[in-house]
Amino acid sequence: MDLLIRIAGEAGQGLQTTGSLLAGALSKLGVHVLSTQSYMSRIRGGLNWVDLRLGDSELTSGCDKADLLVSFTTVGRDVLQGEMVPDGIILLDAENDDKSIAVPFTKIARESGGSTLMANTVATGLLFALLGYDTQALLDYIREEFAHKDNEIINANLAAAWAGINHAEVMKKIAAPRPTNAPKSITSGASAIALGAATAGVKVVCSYPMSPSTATLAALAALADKYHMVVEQAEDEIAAINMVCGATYAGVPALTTTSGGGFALMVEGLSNAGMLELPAFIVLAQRPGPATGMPTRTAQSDLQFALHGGHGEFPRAIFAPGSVEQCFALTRQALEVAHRYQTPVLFLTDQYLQDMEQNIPALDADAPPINRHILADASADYLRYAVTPDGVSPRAIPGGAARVVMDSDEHDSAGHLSEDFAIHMEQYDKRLRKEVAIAETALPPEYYGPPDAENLLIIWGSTYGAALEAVDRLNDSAHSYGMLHFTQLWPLNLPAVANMLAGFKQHITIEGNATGQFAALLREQGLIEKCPHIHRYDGLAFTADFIVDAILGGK
Amino acid sequence: MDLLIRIAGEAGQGLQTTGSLLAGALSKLGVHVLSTQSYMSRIRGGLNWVDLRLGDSELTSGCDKADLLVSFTTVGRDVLQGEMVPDGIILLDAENDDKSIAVPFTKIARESGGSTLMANTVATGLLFALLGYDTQALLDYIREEFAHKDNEIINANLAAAWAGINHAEVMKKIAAPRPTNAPKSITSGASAIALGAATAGVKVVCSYPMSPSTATLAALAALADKYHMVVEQAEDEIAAINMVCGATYAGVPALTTTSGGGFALMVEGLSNAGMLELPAFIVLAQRPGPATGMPTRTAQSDLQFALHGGHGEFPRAIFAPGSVEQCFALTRQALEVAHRYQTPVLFLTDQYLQDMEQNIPALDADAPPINRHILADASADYLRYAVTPDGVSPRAIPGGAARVVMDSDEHDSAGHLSEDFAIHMEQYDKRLRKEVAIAETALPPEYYGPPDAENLLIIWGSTYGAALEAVDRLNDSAHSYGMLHFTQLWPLNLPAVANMLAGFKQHITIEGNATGQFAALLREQGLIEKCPHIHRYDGLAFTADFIVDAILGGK
Amino acid sequence: MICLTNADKQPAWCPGCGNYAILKAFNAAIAESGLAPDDLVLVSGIGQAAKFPHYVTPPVNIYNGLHGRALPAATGIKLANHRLKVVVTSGDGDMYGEGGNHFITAVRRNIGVVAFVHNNQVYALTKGQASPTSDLGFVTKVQTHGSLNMPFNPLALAIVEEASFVARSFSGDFEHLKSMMLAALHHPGGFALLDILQPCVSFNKVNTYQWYKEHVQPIDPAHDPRDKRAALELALQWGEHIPIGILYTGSRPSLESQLPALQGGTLLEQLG
Amino acid sequence: MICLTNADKQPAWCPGCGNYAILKAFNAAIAESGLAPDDLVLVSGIGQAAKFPHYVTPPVNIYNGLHGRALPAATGIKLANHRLKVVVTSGDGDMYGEGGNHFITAVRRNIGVVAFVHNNQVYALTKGQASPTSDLGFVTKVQTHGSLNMPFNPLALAIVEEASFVARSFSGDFEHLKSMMLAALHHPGGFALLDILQPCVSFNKVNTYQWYKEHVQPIDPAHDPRDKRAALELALQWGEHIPIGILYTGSRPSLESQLPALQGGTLLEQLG
Ligand SMILES: Cc1ncc(C[n+]2csc(CCOP(=O)(O)OP(=O)(O)O)c2C)c(N)n1
Ligand SMILES: Cc1ncc(C[n+]2csc(CCOP(=O)(O)OP(=O)(O)O)c2C)c(N)n1
Ligand code: SF4
Ligand code: SF4
Ligand SMILES: [Mg+2]
Ligand SMILES: [Mg+2]
Repeated sequence: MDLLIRIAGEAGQGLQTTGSLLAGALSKLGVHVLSTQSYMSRIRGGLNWVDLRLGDSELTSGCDKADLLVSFTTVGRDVLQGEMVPDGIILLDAENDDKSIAVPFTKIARESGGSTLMANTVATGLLFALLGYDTQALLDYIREEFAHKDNEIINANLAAAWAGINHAEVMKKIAAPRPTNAPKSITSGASAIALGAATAGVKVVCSYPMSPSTATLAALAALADKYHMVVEQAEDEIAAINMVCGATYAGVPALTTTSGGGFALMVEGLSNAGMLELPAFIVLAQRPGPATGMPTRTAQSDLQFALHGGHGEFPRAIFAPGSVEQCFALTRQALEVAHRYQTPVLFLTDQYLQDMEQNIPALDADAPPINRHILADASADYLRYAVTPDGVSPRAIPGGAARVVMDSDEHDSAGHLSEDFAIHMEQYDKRLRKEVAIAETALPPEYYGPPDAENLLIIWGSTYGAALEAVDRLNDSAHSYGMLHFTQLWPLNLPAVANMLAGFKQHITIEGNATGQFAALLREQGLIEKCPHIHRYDGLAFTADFIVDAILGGK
Repeated sequence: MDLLIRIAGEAGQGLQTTGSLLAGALSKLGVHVLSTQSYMSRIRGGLNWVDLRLGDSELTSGCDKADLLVSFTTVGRDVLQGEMVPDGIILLDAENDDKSIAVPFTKIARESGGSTLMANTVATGLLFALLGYDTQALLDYIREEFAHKDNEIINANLAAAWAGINHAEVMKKIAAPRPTNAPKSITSGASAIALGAATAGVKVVCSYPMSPSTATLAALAALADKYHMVVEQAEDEIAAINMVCGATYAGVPALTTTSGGGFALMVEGLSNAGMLELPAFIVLAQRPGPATGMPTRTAQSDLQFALHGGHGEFPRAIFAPGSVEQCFALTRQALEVAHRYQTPVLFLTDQYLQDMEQNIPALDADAPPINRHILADASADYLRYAVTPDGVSPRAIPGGAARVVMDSDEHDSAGHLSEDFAIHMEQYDKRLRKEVAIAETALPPEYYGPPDAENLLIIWGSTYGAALEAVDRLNDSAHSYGMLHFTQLWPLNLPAVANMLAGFKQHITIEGNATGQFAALLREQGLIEKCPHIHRYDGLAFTADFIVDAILGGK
Repeated sequence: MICLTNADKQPAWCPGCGNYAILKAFNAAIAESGLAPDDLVLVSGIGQAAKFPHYVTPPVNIYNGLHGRALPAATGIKLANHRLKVVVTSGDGDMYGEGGNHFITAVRRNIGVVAFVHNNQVYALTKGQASPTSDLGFVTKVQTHGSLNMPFNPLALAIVEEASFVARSFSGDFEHLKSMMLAALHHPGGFALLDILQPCVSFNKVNTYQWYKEHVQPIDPAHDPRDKRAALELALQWGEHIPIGILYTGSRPSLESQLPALQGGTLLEQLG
Repeated sequence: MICLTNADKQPAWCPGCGNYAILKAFNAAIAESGLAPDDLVLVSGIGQAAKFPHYVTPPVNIYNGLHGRALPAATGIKLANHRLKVVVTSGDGDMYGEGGNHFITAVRRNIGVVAFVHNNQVYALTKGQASPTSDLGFVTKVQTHGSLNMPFNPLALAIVEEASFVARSFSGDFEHLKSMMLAALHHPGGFALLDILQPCVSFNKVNTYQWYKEHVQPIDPAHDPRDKRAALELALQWGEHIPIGILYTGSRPSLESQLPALQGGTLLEQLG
């Protein structure tokens, strides 16, 4: 079974604390937990919510309707009460209320001797008890988490949790998933990317803050001391990408994090990395555009821009992870591709996946650095852009006998500016051959579903979890659905993909945008025809509910 | 008949003066003239050339092989002698030479009392005489052109021209196209765009210099006093596009000129114009990339970037003229579209077309300004983003009773920031509906060729002239070719285009890039299948020779 | 669909934020200024401060564009219709960080735009990273060891690059702020910069209301703002005393007064 | 296919261009400096000046990137391997125009990069438009009525924003230029700016070799470069006399000396 707890209130009310405490303590117990965030672009006030999904087996995504809503504000209750499962339970921070169950969290917090903000801790205690979990586990967890704080604070929190636990005694208990042997390590998409990059050997991070990419930037900053990284805030996104170009020229893996508007400022630099053949790495955390759009919401609407951003023609690779675990592994693989083929790589996430937290098996913090494919001992006659069959020239870095010469103008094989037409075409072809080479070793999409499914859902990136669940539910109700999930979006291994797309009665593309950007790519490549599609572009992430409803016509 | 004269030499040797004098004087006489420019990215030295094609009927493009090469340097002769028609004639500025006809232009200039630079004028005199044109016409033209200069300069030039004419007496004459009633007005693509914009009512021009777009910028600056335009050099391209956004917000048509790298810096602003619904107009003069690439050469390799540049999804229209005359008319049409649908418009030219000069019927310098579709007398309850069936909201501008409110965040119909999901989707859909509306009235592509042609050449933008000639030549040799030329590249009127593409045995796409960018768009839209293609991406423009050779396998 | 309209309360600022005081002073200054709201355009970028135009009463024309790009947009508006009063009101990150190049250029161009910079020495909307004006050592989740960059001195830059009006005020001093706003709004020609010290209660725990209050010091009335050296001297002060008031006024003609195309009226008028 | 190799003669500069003299001084300065060419990286943007690295002898490592972006690229290189000597050599348009925001920030960040700005007061490669340092009234095909923007003062900006080394020289004075280059190259810590007045014979007919020659004036040896006020005074001079020499040296530690991650060696070394 699974259960969705939605904790709602204003920005600044500490909803994330409630969410984190609960998620941490429950995962310690062995419950499967997956949390997602919905928040507004403001620091105080408004209406935010944290969704905590609990399960007795692995969870892959959030869901639309809550089983249990805990709202710290009346507005939250009013706005979200329409998004409950039938018979869902609503707890409102109030002394009495006729539309929902009143629980005076704030009052209890004050009475237990704490501040108003401790209402969060009260709620965790109450929920733990209400759901029938071992409350001792919560208290232990609080002690652990607050260990580095003053005794006073620890005790106040314990008191608040106790007060919540006590208050639950008189309330009707709620059935909840029982603990199993779920993994213990709570990790967000943003921090999994950061750890992937840090272990891979990224040592320079240059970014300009921008939601929702800042979560990865902050996670990298938190790892900087341990992994000896320089995390430098750039004066703007143009500086960020050009700093990354400089660092990679000097031989050090480097990346930048940004979102759509910042990426827009980077595309000249992207083209530069293509020309200089540098493994520049851009984490592009998507949010709805155009322009400033909705800074705190999610989208998959920058794919075509990622594919074609930057002037002129040059090779690039594009990846988009589908889960927290993929965030880690795919970051490392994508960095490897960037270095092996000496070309820029775009790594597409979105607000949904950046902020998603899940208990997963601990990521390998000591995973080995990637191969940077650097030629040691290059000599004085070294040619940076030697023409080779696969277009990849041996890569030396400055500091030795070889002169490493790069020019954003068209250049000869030595790297010096050249205006000769034949040299231009030779280098042009050489660069484009690398994209062919990348395609040959491209990651194939992952198929999930019965081997003989009639209908194929085609998805990419963060829709993974919702689609997995949707496929199961669709097949439960006697339908025949499979799904094909792409994590490498470009270049594609055309024969392999064509093969996997073949043999279905129907293709259905599912994308978090309005125009069907990945579908357009597949059509352009001759891989699919015009086909039915499911688009979500309100700013929220796909859920299994959304997909199933769209397919079965429930919406 | 037609004749190609190629004038070659170093940058700084005044080749353009020779070209302009000849073109001007010949067009006065009634000869059809078309000139194109090939130059390196340097101010002095190197090897540049001007091609002057003369004809007794209308000309539409340059060509590869010269009939007559005049080179002011030995290097020029050496490099370009391979690009002659059989029996082509080469004149070298030298006292004697065994590989070509030596004509000591510089020495003659000095002896006639002028400076070395006057070698150009000597050459014009000599060529005029050699080709059997009425030399009095040249002398009259020189008098006219230099009228505003000192008498001394006029006389020196006349003397130099005379010296050239005299020198020709002993030389063998060359058959050349006879004067007809060719139009008299020599115009470049760049200046036709400028005049189109100035007459249309553009009053603010904000640009950062970048080859090859600077030609349009300078042409606009030259028209600024007459048309009361403010031409402001921006601190960078980001400023340029945002200044354009500001000016159009205030109700004044505005544009910016740039090339690939500068456009890359503008795409955030492009997305902003999409969100704010501003008729921002960008002249994107293409050159080969990536990065700095080949700044003085031509390309058609920024189409997919133009289509997808900018984050998020928003409507845009893309145009690309095919000839000098289209530069004028299409600029005006494209500005009209920008204002009618309140959305950014990209106008794609390239180095080839920017610099191409041709004698055409005089453009209408008094053509009326376009309709800016501005709502007069909007009242205090005005809603900038009122939701309408075609997505176009009545447009008021600040300065009256209405408050004109725009926000790059998602906004409600009044223009104020809104984080509501339903409002987001409503405005999102409204914006995208405009693209549907633009498609409905999109300019159809132009068909040229026999009605029953079997093979269709699909081309866009500046390939027009070369393709026209190629079609004629292909059909002369008993083949069956037609061509479809697109000047509106996006959005397309799908049924209309599908109709025009139907009924051919074969489609062949012809593009000045390596990856087939327009073909990809047509495939994505389900308009064509994978088909043969002709790509040129060495930095030079298509010619009829190139196309015919590619098709008939001559290359 | 979830409807957030009721949750989207205005202004979107934290209780206690210095922006409220700036808003109050601005509303008062506009009321006193005699400027017609019809002809007033507020231009901003993105940030907490940049939301300001939406809250001004009575309502004004608003161009709330991209992060960092308020000045070029304002310049375009002013060129198109120089009868409009164009006021930029945005944050320190917006104007001095992302928009740094435009800031230098607005000064050099001397475009007739008034700029009010809400300087809270932090990137607030993105949850508290160092801004160009953050103090050395300012610790954040990105600057985990404290900011290492020399704080940007916008006033000194504006003076050495010959701005025509350079002033500073503090959100905590209503009368001073209002008078500075009025002086900037009435400055006869060219670019006017008013840097406004603004406490951010959520992300700047160093330069608090109290801290500013203790450090700001009105400029000696004897100071002659036409004296560039003296103005520079004031601009270089940041520490025990932070001078507030008008530091410098130059005498360059505004850009719009020099453009030939504008001599026959605004471009908008010329379009008919 | 037409082969342009023989036509593509190096350097791509006009006869008489001031860049030749800068090249000569640079080659000499490097030879004298004792810097190992293996560890020298020249970084440039785009422009006539930006082609400079390709012509240096003996050859060096080169990163010739985008127009305006030399400083961030150089910063990235220095962060990755701070044992490299990273020298930016680019034009006034590149460094003060398109790259204006990076210029301010390089100063504030105090990254250990040496910047030689070939200041010809014009955009030469694009055929002669006004640059940020062009004189008022400078007429071009775009500035048909002459430039209206106050010329940018890079030295004054660098001083007020606390650069650690600020100097000016003139391409026409070999010994002075070489000595300034050496001083900048040997500056112990942080960002070093050397602005080099460079005649452009093709597009700047105002600030010619002769003009510069008549106006430049070596700074009085008695000037103490640690005296910020005096340095500023010099930086504000531009007219009858244009001071050349070292205007200012500050004492801030370089960025790289303060970064915890670099204490165990360069990042490159730490990668093994
Ligand atoms: C191109 C771009 N980069 C980054 C952002 C993210 N962003 C939004 S506001 C902001 C900083 C705002 O700081 P400031 O201007 O000081 O305003 P404050 O919030 O402090 O009032 C940033 C970095 C963005 N919107 N656009
Ligand atoms: C993004 C971008 N914008 C514009 C250009 C065109 N461009 C090339 S060089 C240059 C100006 C160069 O001026 P400066 O740096 O002073 O160098 P100079 O040629 O005078 O030595 C410009 C505008 C470009 N290459 N890239
Ligand atoms: S975060 Fe800071 S600047 Fe933003 S509203 Fe809150 S206090 Fe004001
Ligand atoms: S154009 Fe000017 S800067 Fe460029 S090479 Fe010629 S003289 Fe030198
Ligand atoms: Mg701020
Ligand atoms: Mg210059």
